[in-house]
Amino acid sequence: MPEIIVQSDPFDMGEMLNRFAARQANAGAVVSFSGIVRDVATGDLDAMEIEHYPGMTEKALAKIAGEAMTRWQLADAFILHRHGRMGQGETIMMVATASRHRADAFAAAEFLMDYLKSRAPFWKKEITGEGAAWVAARDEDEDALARWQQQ
Amino acid sequence: MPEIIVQSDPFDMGEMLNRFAARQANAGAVVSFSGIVRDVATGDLDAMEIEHYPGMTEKALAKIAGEAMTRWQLADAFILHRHGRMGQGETIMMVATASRHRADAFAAAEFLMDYLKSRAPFWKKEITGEGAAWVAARDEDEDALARWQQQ
Amino acid sequence: MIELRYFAWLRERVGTGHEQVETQAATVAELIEELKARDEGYAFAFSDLKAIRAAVDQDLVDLDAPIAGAKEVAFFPPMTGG
Amino acid sequence: MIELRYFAWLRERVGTGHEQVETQAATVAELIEELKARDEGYAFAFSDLKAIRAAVDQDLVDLDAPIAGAKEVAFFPPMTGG
Repeated sequence: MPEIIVQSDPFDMGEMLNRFAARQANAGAVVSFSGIVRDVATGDLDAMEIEHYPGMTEKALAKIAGEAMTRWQLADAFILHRHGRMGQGETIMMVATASRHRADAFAAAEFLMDYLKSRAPFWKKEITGEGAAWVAARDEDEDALARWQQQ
Repeated sequence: MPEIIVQSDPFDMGEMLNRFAARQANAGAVVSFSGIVRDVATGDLDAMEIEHYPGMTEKALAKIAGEAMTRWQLADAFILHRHGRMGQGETIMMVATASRHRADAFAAAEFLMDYLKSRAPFWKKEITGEGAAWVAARDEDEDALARWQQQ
Repeated sequence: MIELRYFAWLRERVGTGHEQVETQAATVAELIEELKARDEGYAFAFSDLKAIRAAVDQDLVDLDAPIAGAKEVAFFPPMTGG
Repeated sequence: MIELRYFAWLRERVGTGHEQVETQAATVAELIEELKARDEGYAFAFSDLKAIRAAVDQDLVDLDAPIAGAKEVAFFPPMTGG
């Protein structure tokens, strides 16, 4: 069963990777993705705030992870996503996949990210010197999703 | 400049991931791949031994990492590969990539792995209850490489 | 009675995160029309339907989805996770 | 004099990891022919050329690559890193 964690507290990506890898008895390939708060183009990001939909969030992430487990030969999958306020350089979220086959581990991790980006109920707001602004969804994130639907 | 490490000592993949991520000032996407010694089909793996070509190894890894840096918009790349004897569950190697764009981080990490598998001078030997046997190169690893050459 | 929930800028424009409503609407789209008819705030919040996503009982749905028997309908802008 | 290096099962079959040779060979493939002519051990080690990879001065090359001026030529089976 994939592990899903939704929390506001900071977390240590290295510790999470080690924890995930340690429980893979026989999957030689482990892939991780971590998303980190980066500055805005104007260079004055104070913080990022992430709103989510408690209840639906966990449900949506479990569904996405379950779908990855059936599409690829995965031994395990892991999703951790934060909500609330976080500063530059803090880790926003992380996914990890484990498989006997590196191609499956890579594809599944990328699939999880593409779905997370535009199908899990999170909304990012950037707080800068200018004020607060909701991050707009990007067409290229929808395009990234489309390729998984064609298969 | 990508960091390349070739060593026989064990390493902590989580610590390496944290160290790599910490030096990314402005790349929001970090991807890692870790390879772990897994059991053989017959279930009696005692150890894996990796021979390499000192001198050429570092050179080949630096070349592969440099190529990834020019092909994709990468902020940084990291390769660590062990040689010598290691037991089941030990981490053999790791690559990490950082980018502003998750698609670039994923593609570059997969490219590094595909090149590492069949173009870096490492040779694996499995030590089992039956004796020692060199791991055969797999056609699918050559196929995985071919897709990068078409681009 | 159906529980309505609003998130992100839709919540800010509507002015509340949740409310309970009685509705005759058969679909999400009909419910949106009822809400828009209420006042200018709702009309503005829902003015661009391409920017509206909806969930019925915490499952993402198209706007033409039925809401019969639903306990909770949520409205929000396109998601920006990850 | 060129330094020859052997790795993995090629090293085991040849019976040494490195040696120095004088050669008239112009290419890697010609050098292999010279080595095969030495004795049965070398002939066996290099019997399947599809399974032989070579590096000249630590750069991977095709078997028809020239070796003029090379300090070091290495032979090994297909690599299995990662």
